[in-house]
Amino acid sequence: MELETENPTFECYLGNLDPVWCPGCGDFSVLGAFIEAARRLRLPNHQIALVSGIGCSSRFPFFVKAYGFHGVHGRALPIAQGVKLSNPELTVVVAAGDGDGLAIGGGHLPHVSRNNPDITYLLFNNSIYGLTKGQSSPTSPTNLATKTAPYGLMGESMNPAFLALAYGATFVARGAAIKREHLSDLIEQGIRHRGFSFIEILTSCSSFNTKHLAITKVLQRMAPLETCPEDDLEALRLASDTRHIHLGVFRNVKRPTLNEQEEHIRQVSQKTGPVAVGSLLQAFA
Amino acid sequence: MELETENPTFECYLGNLDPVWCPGCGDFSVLGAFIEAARRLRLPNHQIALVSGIGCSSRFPFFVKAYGFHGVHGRALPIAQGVKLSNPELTVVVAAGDGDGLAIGGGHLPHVSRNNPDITYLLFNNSIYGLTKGQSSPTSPTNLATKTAPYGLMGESMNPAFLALAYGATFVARGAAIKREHLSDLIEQGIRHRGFSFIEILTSCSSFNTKHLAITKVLQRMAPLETCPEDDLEALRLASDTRHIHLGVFRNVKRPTLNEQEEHIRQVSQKTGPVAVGSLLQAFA
Amino acid sequence: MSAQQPNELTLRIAGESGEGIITVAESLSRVAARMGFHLSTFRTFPAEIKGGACMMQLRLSERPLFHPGDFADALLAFNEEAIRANFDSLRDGGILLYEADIEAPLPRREGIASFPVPFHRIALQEAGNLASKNMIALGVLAQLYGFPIEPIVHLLEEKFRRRSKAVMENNRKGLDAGIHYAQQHLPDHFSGSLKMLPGPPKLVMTGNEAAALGALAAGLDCFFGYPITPSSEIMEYLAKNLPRVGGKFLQTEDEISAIAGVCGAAWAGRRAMSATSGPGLSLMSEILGLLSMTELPAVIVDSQRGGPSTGLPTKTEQSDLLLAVYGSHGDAPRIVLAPTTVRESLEVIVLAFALAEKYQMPAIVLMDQALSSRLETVDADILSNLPKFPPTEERGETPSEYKRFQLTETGVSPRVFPGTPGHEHISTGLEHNERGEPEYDEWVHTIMSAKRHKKLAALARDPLVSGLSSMFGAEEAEIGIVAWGSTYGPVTEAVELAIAQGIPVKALVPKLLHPLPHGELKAFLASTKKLIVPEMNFTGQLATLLRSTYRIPTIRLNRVKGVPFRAVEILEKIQEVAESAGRSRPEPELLESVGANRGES
Amino acid sequence: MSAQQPNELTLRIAGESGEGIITVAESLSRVAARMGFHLSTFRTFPAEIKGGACMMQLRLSERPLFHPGDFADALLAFNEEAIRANFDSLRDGGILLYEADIEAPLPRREGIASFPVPFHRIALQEAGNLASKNMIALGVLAQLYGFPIEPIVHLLEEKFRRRSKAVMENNRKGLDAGIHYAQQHLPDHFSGSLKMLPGPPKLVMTGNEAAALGALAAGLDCFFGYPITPSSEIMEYLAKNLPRVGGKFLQTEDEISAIAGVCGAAWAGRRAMSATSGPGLSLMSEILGLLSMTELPAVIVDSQRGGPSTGLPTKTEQSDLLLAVYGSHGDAPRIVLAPTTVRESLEVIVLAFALAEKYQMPAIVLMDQALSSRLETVDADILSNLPKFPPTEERGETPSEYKRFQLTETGVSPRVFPGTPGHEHISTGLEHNERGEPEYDEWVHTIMSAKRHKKLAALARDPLVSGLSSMFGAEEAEIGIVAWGSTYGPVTEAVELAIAQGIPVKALVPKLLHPLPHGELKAFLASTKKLIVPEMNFTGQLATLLRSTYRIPTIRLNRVKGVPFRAVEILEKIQEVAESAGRSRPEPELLESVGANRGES
Ligand SMILES: Cc1ncc(C[n+]2csc(CCOP(=O)(O)OP(=O)(O)O)c2C)c(N)n1
Ligand SMILES: Cc1ncc(C[n+]2csc(CCOP(=O)(O)OP(=O)(O)O)c2C)c(N)n1
Ligand code: SF4
Ligand code: SF4
Ligand SMILES: [Mg+2]
Ligand SMILES: [Mg+2]
Repeated sequence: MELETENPTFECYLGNLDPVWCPGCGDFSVLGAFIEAARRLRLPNHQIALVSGIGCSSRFPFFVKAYGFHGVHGRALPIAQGVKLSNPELTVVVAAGDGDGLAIGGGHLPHVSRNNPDITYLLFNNSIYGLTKGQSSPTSPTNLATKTAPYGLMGESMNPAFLALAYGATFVARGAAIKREHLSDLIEQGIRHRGFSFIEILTSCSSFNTKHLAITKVLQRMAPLETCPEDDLEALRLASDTRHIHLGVFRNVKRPTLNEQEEHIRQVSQKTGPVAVGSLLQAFA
Repeated sequence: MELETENPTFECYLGNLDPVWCPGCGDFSVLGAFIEAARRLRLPNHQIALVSGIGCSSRFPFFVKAYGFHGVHGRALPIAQGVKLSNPELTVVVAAGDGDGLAIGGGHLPHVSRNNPDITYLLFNNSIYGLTKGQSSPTSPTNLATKTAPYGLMGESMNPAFLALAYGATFVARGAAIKREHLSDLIEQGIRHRGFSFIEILTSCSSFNTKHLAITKVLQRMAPLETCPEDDLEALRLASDTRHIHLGVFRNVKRPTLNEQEEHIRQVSQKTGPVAVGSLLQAFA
Repeated sequence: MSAQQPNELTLRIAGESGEGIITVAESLSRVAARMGFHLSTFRTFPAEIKGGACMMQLRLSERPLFHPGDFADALLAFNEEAIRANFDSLRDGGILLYEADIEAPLPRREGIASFPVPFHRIALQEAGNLASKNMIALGVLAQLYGFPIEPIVHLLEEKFRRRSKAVMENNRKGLDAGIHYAQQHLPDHFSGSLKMLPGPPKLVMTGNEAAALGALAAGLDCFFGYPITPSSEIMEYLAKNLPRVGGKFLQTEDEISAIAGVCGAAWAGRRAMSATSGPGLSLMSEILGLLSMTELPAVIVDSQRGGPSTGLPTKTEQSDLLLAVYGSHGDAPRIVLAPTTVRESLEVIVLAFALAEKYQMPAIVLMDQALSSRLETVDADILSNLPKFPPTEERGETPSEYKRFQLTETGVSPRVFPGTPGHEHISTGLEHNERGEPEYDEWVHTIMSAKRHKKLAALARDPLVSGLSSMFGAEEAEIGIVAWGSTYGPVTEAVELAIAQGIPVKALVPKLLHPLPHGELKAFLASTKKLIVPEMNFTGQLATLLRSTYRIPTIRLNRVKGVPFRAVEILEKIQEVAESAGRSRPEPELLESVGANRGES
Repeated sequence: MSAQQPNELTLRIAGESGEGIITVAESLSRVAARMGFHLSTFRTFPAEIKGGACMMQLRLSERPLFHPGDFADALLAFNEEAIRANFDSLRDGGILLYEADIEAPLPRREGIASFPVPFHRIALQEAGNLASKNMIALGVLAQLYGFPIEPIVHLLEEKFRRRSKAVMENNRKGLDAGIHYAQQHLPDHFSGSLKMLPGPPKLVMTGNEAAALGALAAGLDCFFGYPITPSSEIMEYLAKNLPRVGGKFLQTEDEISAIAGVCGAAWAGRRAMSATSGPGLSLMSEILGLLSMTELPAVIVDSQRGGPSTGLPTKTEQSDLLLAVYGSHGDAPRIVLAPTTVRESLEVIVLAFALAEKYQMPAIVLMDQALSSRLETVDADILSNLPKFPPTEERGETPSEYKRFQLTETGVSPRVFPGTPGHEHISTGLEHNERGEPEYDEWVHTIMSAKRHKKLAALARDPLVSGLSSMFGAEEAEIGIVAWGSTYGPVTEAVELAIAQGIPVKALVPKLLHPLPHGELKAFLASTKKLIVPEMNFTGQLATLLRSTYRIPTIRLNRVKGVPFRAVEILEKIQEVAESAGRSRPEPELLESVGANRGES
């Protein structure tokens, strides 16, 4: 990666548009943490590709000086996969909400995890549909009353980090908007990781989910992981702990990335060197 | 459930159409196992609702005397959820292939698992796309050469029972077409279970995936579970064991079903008795 | 810019989102409805997540209204930006009430009387907090136009029932302060302009609420949905009220799962629906085709918003018509309906359920953001006289001979639900014979294609849909307008204005858009020389359907501004066409029609 | 049922799936191509998973062929069912070769010579196994019609290269036995009917192979796809060959992910495509709209099959046209193209890439099952003379002033790819200003809608698409045919037959279906009095587009049999129209056009 300035400042990464989030929205802090990580990594702006879906959190790319693609609801991940597969030079980062990433887009996560493209996925978990003003999301806690569950939510809520572990993502972490320094560090690690990095970010919706993430209650339950568990089952156990909300890295392993796999296939297919399209015609003679 | 005959025979459950599967296809045996279970449960034909997607395995409903719905690729589960939610009287059973259920339909499984409708889900895992003649499926083993992976498959293959456990399905089991008696027993348990029952069925495609499930090799690795593990992590460990292919029940727990949840909501909403539509108009005066 | 009508009033209130503007306008609306007035409103939704400009216009009249009005009699503005953005909407002779704190020079126009009102100061000094600014505004407007105070207080009490007593006390203080200020500083010659009307009080609701109520009135059993602006309120209303009347509600993980659930419930024999907007309808394309093929009823509401893609999620548009009609692979018949008013949103949903069930195919109901979110009065007896349902299930006498897809004269086959002893059968998205068994023989496909489409022809002749189109204007006119959906409102007013100016014009607004109501349209088109088709889309989607069906030249009037037509925009087009006819310009010919095609507007 | 043409031959081989019929027909096809013949084939795919009836027809000629022929000169049938199902396809004077074991009474017709051949017995006795039955058939046919044996042997050796030696030896035995049998027991007066042609040998490929090659020739960087009949072979060919030429291939979890991948790669500045069939195209609806809105190129091949829903997955149809043109919410411009022949499948894909890239929008290429799976000869120089690409990326001089969605005369804006220093910007599915920033102002939406559609108008004038339509027949004719896609083949022959019968008729087959090529179509339609539109769909989808665009009456000819038109079916319609014209019946009028609308066929 080629650097534009020796020591980029925070401002170097600020986009032209001002964030439109509500006052008190946790997403501001995530933006800050990301920029901090980018700064520390000295990412050249033009090599950052930010891809998102639809939701408050998906506005993220608008506020960063980078190439940004704000697509449709739930498809950020497969779009980003297309970006990375086709241009390995780019540092691809995805921003998605809990609804975007786990409800409508939930079918893509297991497959992208398997494919292991070198993408960093920021899942903004505010446990609510923010942009559409307060309907239940897959991570809304049981009993929460929402616009679409006026009598309180039934059923189990989803655990993003746990799922990512089950899907075999090669880097899985959980951070919180309210712990910006720590989050920034996780994002930095995620971007450095070669492969698919899944980072669940506990954030808050100050307009439509004020009860849930009442900061003091959650803060009490937050427990930083000392080290990354070696064992997959231990990681699953920690991620699904209901007493503590563990923050930190749950898994960090190596596996060929999508682009490495693709490179391998190419080499196998070109045993005797690359082929010209014209020469393929022989097979039809 | 009302019985049509005291002791229904195998033939009582045979549909008008003859199975169109290839000779040697494992799906025949699954059909047999299902009918055996239905027979033992004395399910009245007219109360069986079989729902499927598209694939060889999804032809299943055609061959049973029952109400059958053969929908579109990947959507059997949410369709079946609609059936069961709207008519709790029916015994709803879903047949889906590994592609149908885990690739295109993979986004529905976590949510239906959460919702816990009283449905029995038969996932026919032949590790290939049968109907479309031999492309890779999400469960195709690494290195398998397929029509869409002529140089051998890269990446990790999916483990259906493991995923269902991670999704919190209340009944999770794995059986094999080649162990028909055992499979039949699992299906019976699955139907008896009140809640979402996920049964992964190892089956074979005799036309397009002959190498993978080479019966002897697989048979050797099959290991029946003595008892259902009590602990979720233990269940996950056993389901993901790579040395043995454990067959049996991995989880069997109780949680309110979708219809029970819905009934609860209704009661809460009708604290002062059911409401007539006309009386809702008052709110607009 | 017409003068104020007798016993009619149009108010526009504008400010920043969060200043309580909607409360002011809604309170006045409800009180007016209780006074027996008809009314129609329009509001903008800020594009941003929070904050941003906010405006609501409220028009009331002693006659039915389906349009919030082009121009306001009064504008109340809380800030400078609100004045600038809305000043032009004041009619000649209108009045401007504005925050006295504003220092910038204001726009001026002859005939507009401007009155500064110190909302801010009064709020702080007399009500003790800034939040009651809107209550002061409410008091000012109530006093100015002679709204009765008691019902307003009553209404506020209902609204703030669950809040602390202090809140209501503050509200009361603000309201009184506003009344007092108006009594002392504002002219009183408007206060008699609204006379209490005889007749019973009316109900006030939005199009979304009406649609949800319609579904309940139709006997909805199951709702499956995924939130999306601007249809979410339908879902939210049903989340709350469907269980109360004994139905079932499920929020699914996406729109595909929602329509899949509808499909499953329909197959199980229950009335089911979903509500969405354009992006959701696109995602539903595949299963809509499955519903056509398996001949299952389903009702899908699409509240349209600006497109394509995510487009303008909080703005209105009518650009999903061709998707609704053609949006599945294969020849997949469906019904498409579009209500024109809030009342009709209720009625048309009921009709959609009846038709879907009778003809065993999906029915798409096209609303739009403006209709979905506007308040309108409806009569209190709205639930009487709704379309009646035919019996849904038909069990053959001899179960063994039962054929789910039996060929019949109308194409409609006897439907039996799972759970019925002896009628076990299969439904499949594959082509199939009468028994439902897959069969790909060339004649089976030909005959079954004909069967499925025959139902559309039978539907077109059904008394349930006859006389459904609105027709109005000068019968003998040579200039005709065909419009759809919420564009009905401005068209009614434009036609009235044109006729008042001596330009004969007539209009037809079909509610059934697929199949088109040939009887009504053919008669109308046969007597029309110039056909104007105003639509809130870019390519002229209804015009496209009309041309492909009747091969008539269309004069398109397309607007994609995200807001409803003004009546004058349509009037201007009528005038233009009338003039060109006078000058006997050549008729729009082949070429024009080509030019008018997609992409060359 | 015309007589055999000189130096032309149509063979039909039928039996059970698994009997090796395709090998026979394909071998003869390849040998014929090496002899310099043109050829076209047609095969059926059994509907069932395994087993079922199987048939392949092979027609060769010294002139270019785009239709496998209505009638066969010879039918070789392995079982009774195969005779019954295919006997009618024999032309007068044709011959039937059938398995001698068949005991049931055979259909007879005057002028058909029937020869029993003991395939079964010979296979067991002389080749030693039943599997070589097809080799015997190959030998019989080769001998009967004078195909050179050496190239056949050569071909078989290539084909079975990877199998054991014994296999090839058995094949050889079977082949020889067949030749021998024919020499001894069958007439020899056909053996001279095929003369080796001068000219270079030709290539033989299917439409799917041609499409895949076209994509490679266009410089495809990335393919994303999900298998579906009948397009899977495109994907499978690319899985194998795209990495060999340096491109990237990804099988995704569904079609939505596939088009999402295409979208991502396109945004990253790479050439990307997917291939699917109707159900997949329906699922892609939403992201197609995103591509329109973010102005990204993409090529999507839809190999159509019988619909709606899962329909008839192995049969052909042309019923996704309106979905392709209109299938997204909002006004979402796209390009729709349809090749008519195998050669064109290659060329049109290249053109699709060029147009998509030049006009920055998605291009959908409509093929159909029959075209996708039929073998046809193409010239060996097929890769020369393909459409040229414009430069794709345009970097502004001053990065800071760069506007991704700049308003220009053609609507096309300068495109810069991520990774370019200084040009950072955002693309969004929301409405946006020239810089790409979301903006919902009413004028922005109006102007940007116009911008996006302007590109279609510019495209319609582009030399890349001028003269692209095929036009043939009698120029002065008053009866015209407009057709699309693979229906081109039978139309060419029907026109020839009609003219030979003295009925003047002409035809136009556009390859560009959206926007329609107005120049060519207007000229054609202006000189046409009766317009026949033959389509393999039920509702007349091209006819609908033609009526909505040109307001002309259309005489629809719709077939949904799952198999291509026979030329005679079209000929009959021409005759009927010619006769009715003679009797000067009134022109199809408004009413007819209404009746001809969806659902009243
Ligand atoms: C296909 C489709 N369905 C629904 C929507 C409406 N929609 C936009 S954002 C959103 C959910 C927002 O919640 P989340 O993803 O959690 O993001 P947040 O706003 O909370 O950051 C929904 C339902 C849409 N834009 N597209
Ligand atoms: C939307 C859509 N995409 C693709 C297909 C094509 N298709 C039919 S079945 C199938 C996969 C079959 O594999 P699997 O689900 O494993 O079932 P099996 O045949 O192996 O039992 C595919 C890709 C389709 N019918 N619809
Ligand atoms: S609605 Fe909630 S999530 Fe969205 S910007 Fe406001 S506070 Fe943040
Ligand atoms: S293709 Fe494979 S899965 Fe399908 S029926 Fe044949 S053997 Fe079974
Ligand atoms: Mg959220
Ligand atoms: Mg499979």
